[in-house]
Amino acid sequence: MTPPSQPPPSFAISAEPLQPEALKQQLLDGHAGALATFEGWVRNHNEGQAVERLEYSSYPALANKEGQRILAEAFQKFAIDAAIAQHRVGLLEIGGIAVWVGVSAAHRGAAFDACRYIIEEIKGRVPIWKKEYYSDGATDWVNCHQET
Amino acid sequence: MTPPSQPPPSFAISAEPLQPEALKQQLLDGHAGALATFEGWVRNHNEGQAVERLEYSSYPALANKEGQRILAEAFQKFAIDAAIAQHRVGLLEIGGIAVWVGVSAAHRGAAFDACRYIIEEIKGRVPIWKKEYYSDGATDWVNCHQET
Amino acid sequence: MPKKLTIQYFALLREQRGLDQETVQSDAATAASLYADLAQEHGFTLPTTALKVALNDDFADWQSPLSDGDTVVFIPPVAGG
Amino acid sequence: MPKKLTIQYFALLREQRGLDQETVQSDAATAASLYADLAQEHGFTLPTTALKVALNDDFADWQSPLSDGDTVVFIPPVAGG
Repeated sequence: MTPPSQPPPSFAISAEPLQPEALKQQLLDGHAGALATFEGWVRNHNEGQAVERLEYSSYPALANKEGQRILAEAFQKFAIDAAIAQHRVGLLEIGGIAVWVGVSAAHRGAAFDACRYIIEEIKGRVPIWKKEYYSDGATDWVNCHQET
Repeated sequence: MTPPSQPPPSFAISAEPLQPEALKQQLLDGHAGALATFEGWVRNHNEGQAVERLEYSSYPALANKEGQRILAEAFQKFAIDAAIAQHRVGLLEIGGIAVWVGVSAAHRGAAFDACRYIIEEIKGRVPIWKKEYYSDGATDWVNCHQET
Repeated sequence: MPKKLTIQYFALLREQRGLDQETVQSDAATAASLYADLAQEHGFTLPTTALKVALNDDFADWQSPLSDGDTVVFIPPVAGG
Repeated sequence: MPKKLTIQYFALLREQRGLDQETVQSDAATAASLYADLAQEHGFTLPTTALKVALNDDFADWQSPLSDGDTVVFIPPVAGG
């Protein structure tokens, strides 16, 4: 009945396809009762344009640092047992997994809240960029439309 | 770019171990960008008592009907593409998966909201019961302590 | 005239009754009065306030009239997930 | 005295600059003025209001003074997930 020791925050940028099953196994633990996960997949459209594939790139040194900070914040804010988040970089095809977040906790409320917190913060703060390749041959860096 | 036809609500009671990976594959779809899942595992303790194993039983005719209603409500309330929920019955060991819910949607907010709605309603409304077997040999039907 | 009713038991009520299902002849007009009769006879510990009731496999009101041939299920507090 | 600064480029800025990294000699006192100089020289389209800046691999203020040997990164709007 001793609570397990808290694992270190585990954030990673991966150039290889993400492995949700293997990541989930790392969260299994006799203590936890609830697992909330989030997966982001490459969609076949964005704002009305047909997307053929996506390329994610990152600023690795700062992305890893900021990702670890986000996970550490989640442990501070919510009563959770373990959390893992990974973000893919490189070229992804439609249906590929861009991001995976999993959180285990004794109770489902904390698992959901922490999972959602982590994905929202990753999307808002971690230096990762998305370039979309459209069916008509055009490309676009998402969110970079401002002009000086 | 045609939205996929909406799949029928898919709720099931299963006497066999749940297969999260296979269920997740059923939710994959070129249209969806976000997948939120919830898994409930058998915990090794409940209210301070060491739990050896659990037995879930259901009232199948009404449990299936109510489960399908909950999924249909989720489709009404949230902009989601697909949803699956399954609940295990029978004897489960520690770490076994008691319930699995997965929701795919174009956007993550709807996926999270619907996933949480479905698990909350299942826990509150679907006629499924849990009997806990403790290390000291005692047993208990969870939530059935009221006396006449 | 007594009605023929099928009663299915689940969870704690199944343990306390010692069987899954029975057919009874009853004069009870409503599910509430049927449960009161059975609780007294078999020593069920759950009050109706903790239970729900289903008639013919759907949730029903405790005051719904019972008809000959109905299947009645008293639903203990659920605990899924 | 001019400072020697390493600048790393990512995403849209990498495309607009045409390289990943460069070392420059600059008199710019702050990251803000360094970006203004580079944007003019290379035609960067993103305004500083849309960017963040990192010094030596951590987020920094645009008005932080630059020191000789610093690594500077201008961070376009992120779009992970």
